[in-house]
Amino acid sequence: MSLLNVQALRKTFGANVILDNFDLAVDSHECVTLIGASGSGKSTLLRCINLLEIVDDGQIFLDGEDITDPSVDADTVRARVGIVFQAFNLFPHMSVLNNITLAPRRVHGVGKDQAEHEAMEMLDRVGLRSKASARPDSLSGGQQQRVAIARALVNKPILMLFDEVTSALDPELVGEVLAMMKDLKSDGMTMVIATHEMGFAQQVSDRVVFLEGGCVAESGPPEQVLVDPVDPRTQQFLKRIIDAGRL
Amino acid sequence: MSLLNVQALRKTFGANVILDNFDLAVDSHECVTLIGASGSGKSTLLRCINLLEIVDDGQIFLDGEDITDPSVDADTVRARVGIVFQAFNLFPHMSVLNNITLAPRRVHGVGKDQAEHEAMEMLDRVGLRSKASARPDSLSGGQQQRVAIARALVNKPILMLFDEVTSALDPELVGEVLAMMKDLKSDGMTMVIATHEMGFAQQVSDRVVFLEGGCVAESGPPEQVLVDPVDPRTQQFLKRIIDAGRL
Amino acid sequence: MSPDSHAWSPSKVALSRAAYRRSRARRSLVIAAVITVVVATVTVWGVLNSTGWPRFQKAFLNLSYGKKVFPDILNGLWLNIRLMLLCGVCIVILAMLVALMRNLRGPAFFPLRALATIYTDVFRGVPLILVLLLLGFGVPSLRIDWLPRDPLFWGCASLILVYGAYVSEVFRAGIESVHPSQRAAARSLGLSHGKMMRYVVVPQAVRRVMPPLLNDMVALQKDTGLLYVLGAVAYDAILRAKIATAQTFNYTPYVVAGILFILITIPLTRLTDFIARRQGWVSGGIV
Amino acid sequence: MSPDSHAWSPSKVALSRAAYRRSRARRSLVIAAVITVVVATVTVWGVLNSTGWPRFQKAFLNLSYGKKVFPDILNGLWLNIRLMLLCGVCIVILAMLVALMRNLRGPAFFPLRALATIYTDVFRGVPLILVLLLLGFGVPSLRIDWLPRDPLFWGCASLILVYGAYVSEVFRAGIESVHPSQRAAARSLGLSHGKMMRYVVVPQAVRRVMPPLLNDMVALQKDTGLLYVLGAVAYDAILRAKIATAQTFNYTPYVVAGILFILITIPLTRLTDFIARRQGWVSGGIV
Amino acid sequence: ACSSDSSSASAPSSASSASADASASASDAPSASGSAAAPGAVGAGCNPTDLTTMAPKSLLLATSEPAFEPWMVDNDPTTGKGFESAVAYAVAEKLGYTKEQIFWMRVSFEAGTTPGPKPFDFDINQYSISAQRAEAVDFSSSYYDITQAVITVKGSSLEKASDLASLKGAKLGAMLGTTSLDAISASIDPTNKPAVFDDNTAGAAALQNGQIDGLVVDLPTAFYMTGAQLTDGIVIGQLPPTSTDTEQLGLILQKDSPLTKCVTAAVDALRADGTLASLADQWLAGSGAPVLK
Ligand SMILES: Nc1ncnc2c1ncn2[C@@H]1O[C@H](COP(=O)(O)OP(=O)(O)OP(=O)(O)O)[C@@H](O)[C@H]1O
Ligand SMILES: Nc1ncnc2c1ncn2[C@@H]1O[C@H](COP(=O)(O)OP(=O)(O)OP(=O)(O)O)[C@@H](O)[C@H]1O
Ligand SMILES: [Mg+2]
Ligand SMILES: [Mg+2]
Repeated sequence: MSLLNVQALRKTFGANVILDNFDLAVDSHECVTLIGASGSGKSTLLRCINLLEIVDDGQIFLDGEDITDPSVDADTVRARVGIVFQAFNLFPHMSVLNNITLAPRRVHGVGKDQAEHEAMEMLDRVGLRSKASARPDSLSGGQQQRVAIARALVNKPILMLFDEVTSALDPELVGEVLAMMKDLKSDGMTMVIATHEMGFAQQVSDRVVFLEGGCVAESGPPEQVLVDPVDPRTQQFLKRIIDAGRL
Repeated sequence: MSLLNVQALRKTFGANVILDNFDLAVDSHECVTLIGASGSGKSTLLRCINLLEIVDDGQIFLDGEDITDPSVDADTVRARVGIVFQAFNLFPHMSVLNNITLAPRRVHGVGKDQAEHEAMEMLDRVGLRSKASARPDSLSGGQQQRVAIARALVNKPILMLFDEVTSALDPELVGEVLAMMKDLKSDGMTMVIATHEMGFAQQVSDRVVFLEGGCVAESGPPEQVLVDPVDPRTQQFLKRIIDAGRL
Repeated sequence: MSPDSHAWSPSKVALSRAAYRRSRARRSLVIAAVITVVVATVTVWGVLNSTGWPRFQKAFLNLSYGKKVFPDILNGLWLNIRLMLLCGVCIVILAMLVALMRNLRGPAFFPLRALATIYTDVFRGVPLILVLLLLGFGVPSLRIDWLPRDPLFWGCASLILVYGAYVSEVFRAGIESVHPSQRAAARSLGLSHGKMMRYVVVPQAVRRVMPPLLNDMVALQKDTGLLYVLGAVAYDAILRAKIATAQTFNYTPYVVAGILFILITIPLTRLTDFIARRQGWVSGGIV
Repeated sequence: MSPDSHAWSPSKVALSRAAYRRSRARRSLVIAAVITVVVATVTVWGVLNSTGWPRFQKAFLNLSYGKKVFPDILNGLWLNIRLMLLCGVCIVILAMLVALMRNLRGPAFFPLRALATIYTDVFRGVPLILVLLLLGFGVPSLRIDWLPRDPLFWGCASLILVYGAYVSEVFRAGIESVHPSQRAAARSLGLSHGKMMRYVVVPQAVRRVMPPLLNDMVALQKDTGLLYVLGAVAYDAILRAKIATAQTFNYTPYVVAGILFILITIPLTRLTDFIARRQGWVSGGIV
Repeated sequence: ACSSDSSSASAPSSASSASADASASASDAPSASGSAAAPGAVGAGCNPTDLTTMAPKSLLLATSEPAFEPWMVDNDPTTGKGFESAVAYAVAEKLGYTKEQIFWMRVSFEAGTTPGPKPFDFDINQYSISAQRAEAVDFSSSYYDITQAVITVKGSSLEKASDLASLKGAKLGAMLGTTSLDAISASIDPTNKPAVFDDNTAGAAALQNGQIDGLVVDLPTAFYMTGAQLTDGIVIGQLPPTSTDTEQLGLILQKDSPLTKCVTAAVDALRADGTLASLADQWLAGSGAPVLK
């Protein structure tokens, strides 16, 4: 059974239809990459899965449960789904360490010492142990995004959503994050990743989904979608990317 | 003579020495790319050149004039130097069009009609004519960054600074921006670009400068620095990037 | 994005979700209505049956007396409004100047910053009544010929100085809440400090502090009557209520004044809310 | 980054720049000092030589009388402070609850939002004096036995209700100024609406509205004296000054009270500034 | 700057009403009209031609807003009704002014007490004369000797009180700016600090609500309040004088005003010819309350 099952999803902003009759199934331990033009609705889809938007129609099943059912407890769902955003959403009034320990302590009830211990380990993984007590505003862009990733991972979610997490990272650290995500995958993590990094998509994902016109235009293994796409729109999109020197 | 000449620059934040005895000369019509690890001071250097930070020591000459001289009119300098930031710095209370026409109208005294005409042309170039009257917050990340670029370019500066302008752009649009910047170059624009996009650096720049430990570790044409670096630190940096699949 | 012409009819599940949400909203409305009715009934019953109710009603809610004093108090309210507008404009200008002075950077501007800080400290610290007395009675008592003596002038000056100090702190909070990257972006375009403030920082700052700003304007409107202390005899709504009450020992005129004040405050509140919202964040979803 | 041990000695050009900047700062200081001295001298000279000065001095700056009333007024100030703390705590709690109620989303919370909105509109709109009279005289006149009659109780209740409405608007402004992405980030971690508010939104909101919040607390401290209107035995600094002045027609007690108020406001201001700054933006350079 | 709009009671309108009402009041106040003497009757230079008033040949009088009975009737000083209104007209007429030359303005308590230039010729508003106050303003001689009294309502714990000792433990109140407050501490020295009110309206409300046990006011006001304002009001009795001097009410003039001498002379003349006594009899009800021991 799919861990995540999006069925006939529709999401509009006013008269603007962003997602329309959108279907997507993600199996346990699968890593799916969403690609598509800017404004094609990748971020919106991830926000819908994390219940940050109310969908207009359609259903989203997480582990068999219809999470679009309004009687479902959204907080329990969100605590099981981690998300890392495109823009940096660190809490500016807290130290890096407190940013990371907030959810373990306040949602999962982990003790202060253990939460900080786990947070420090996570900071080690993103190479920022020395910045534990720094304020987010004093970090460089790349540093901030790495903290945001650590904050999501420390929550031990069953499904991780990544919204262009590497776009602000300097290339030398992309490798580290990639390795971290590969680790996560081998630990059995299910992941949905919106990205513009085609190389990243190719290396980490089991499946690439191309969004266009509010629904899935093409879906398949990266070797096929990125190298030998069937849909003419995918072909055109990839051509522009290759022209830009990104693949 | 160099259009931009940075000599023995030193910049600290408290006890934190970011740039130390830093030298860089950029000729007219030259396009220089700054690369280096996160936190190596690329953004700080660009902010110093744009007089957004007071330098501790050393001098910066723009077109032969020492712009670090405190008696220089900083606004005149800034009006001649365009900068596009890493984080989106659009003015949220203004429409996209007003964001772009602000400087022409208020700094250069261009009339409303002409400023708007030029702004619309610039929006055409970044593919956002239809968003002219939109509020920045309602744009996707990529769209916002394209507006920020248009806003800087409409100012017709003699030197352009780009701080990771493509990091939030979706790959299919990187090509467009690249083309735009190549246009700019053939128009005679001098550019300093901080980027993590090595492909981009390779294609657009005349020279690549690798920052490390507060000064220039290696500098040369992209073919040399990116393909056959001399400095061991550059070699290590590039190795990690190649591992990350970004080159 | 799919074409708008694409016809969409909600699915069964969407309809049932919408129905569920509507029923939840209805339920909470019903619960609220029931609680309101019960609380209101008990309160009203308790009040109406209290020993003192007839006397209370006569003293505070005398309808015919209220009708009688209404035109007089409305007349007074017009004075409150005019004084508020007049002083309000001066206050906003003064306060903005002070807030901008406090926001200047660099050692060269230390004296201006210090001046602005001292002004705020002093005039926010002292009771309005002292400023009124010192300016309204003290200054004329110096008998310096070329200074005006009109108590209304000095009364307005006192209100402007005191409220200016409060409002300048409000503006300062707004200005400091604008992210520094906005300043960097503006300056990098070549805008001078002044133009940056005018076009980028202040518009965002003012919008953010609309509610506390309105707070001060509402408070000002009610304080304009204090000019009475100077013998300026500003017959504002509150003084008129006081006079009427002193004659009849009936507090209904105060209630009339209160209702009138609420009636002019509400549209002001809605208007500033509307302005603030129109220029505010685009809603970030449902959370 | 280079090692910190690396010795750096400023170059000639850096030294000359620093010298230039220092000289500019010094020049502006000197200019400011000269202007201040000139203006101060002219003003003081003008005042001291005005016909009315001796009488002004006697009436407003009577040193020996000031000394005499000082202990009494200081005593009264202590009451202002205690009342401010007592009411201040209640006001902040009430205002925060109201602001949080107004911030609830979704149709199910419509009744709570409406309740909070009505409360704010009414109690911000009406003059404090009316609330004082209605609660302090009106409610006891109902003679409902189990309700307290103590004018101090009803006076504090009035202050809390009225200031609560003002402060709730201040908090609301702060809450709405937090970017929605912060809310999204908090909720996405599984924090409930309440926890999001408590740990993420409110701390940022409060910090941003520190200055207007302090405004209201400073104003409150001066308004606590109004309780005497109800005949509450609240001999605060202003009332004591008023009584002393009424006895002698000498206004020095007001000046003494004013100075004392300034003296307690200034450290409060600096403290909140310090808190706000410590938690505020990391300075974005020099612009 | 702030435009002048209602900065002072508009003289023209009060003038018209003053003339209309004054002609009516002439018959109501025979003593006032009877005492009308020839211009300058109180001494050399004390006539409308020689006196330097706010406006030539007219007298601008001030009182509070609102003015309370029995001192002024219906908050209207221009009628000559009420003790202070009648006294003011009598003083003015003694100085040789006709009713048409008399104008009224309203000022706050504070405006009467500050050292600055005063916008009126004299202020009549139950100001008690004291040496300290006289450093800031000029007083005329006394137009009324006043005593303080304690009032209460039926049902209060003071209903049956008859001596100072029984007041000691009571919750008392008085109006701000009056000598009633001093009288409480001087004569009664109560265990509870007295409540202070802005005006006697508030004091009456508190008394009626049982929030205070007794209110200290001047005797004329005491009779007025118990008679007209309070339900079941009772005058308990007068307080003994606080010092050897009796408390006296005087008109307030600007410090070192050139008018003071003449106004005092006029008041003295009115006292001497019995006008003040007869006005007091007419407007201030019974003085027959027991003096509390
Ligand atoms: N809150 C909102 N209100 C109105 N329109 C919105 C809102 N959020 C997003 N949109 C619009 O929805 C569309 C899809 O946005 P979204 O952020 O999902 O795109 P994306 O695929 O993530 O793009 P990018 O690659 O640039 O991040 C865009 O046109 C955007 O303008
Ligand atoms: N205002 C500031 N106060 C204190 N430290 C700062 C400030 N701005 C930047 N820094 C520090 O200076 C260092 C250099 O930052 P900078 O942003 O220049 O790096 P960068 O090379 O642009 O990195 P990135 O590639 O992540 O953008 C970082 O360690 C950062 O934490
Ligand atoms: Mg996106
Ligand atoms: Mg950077």
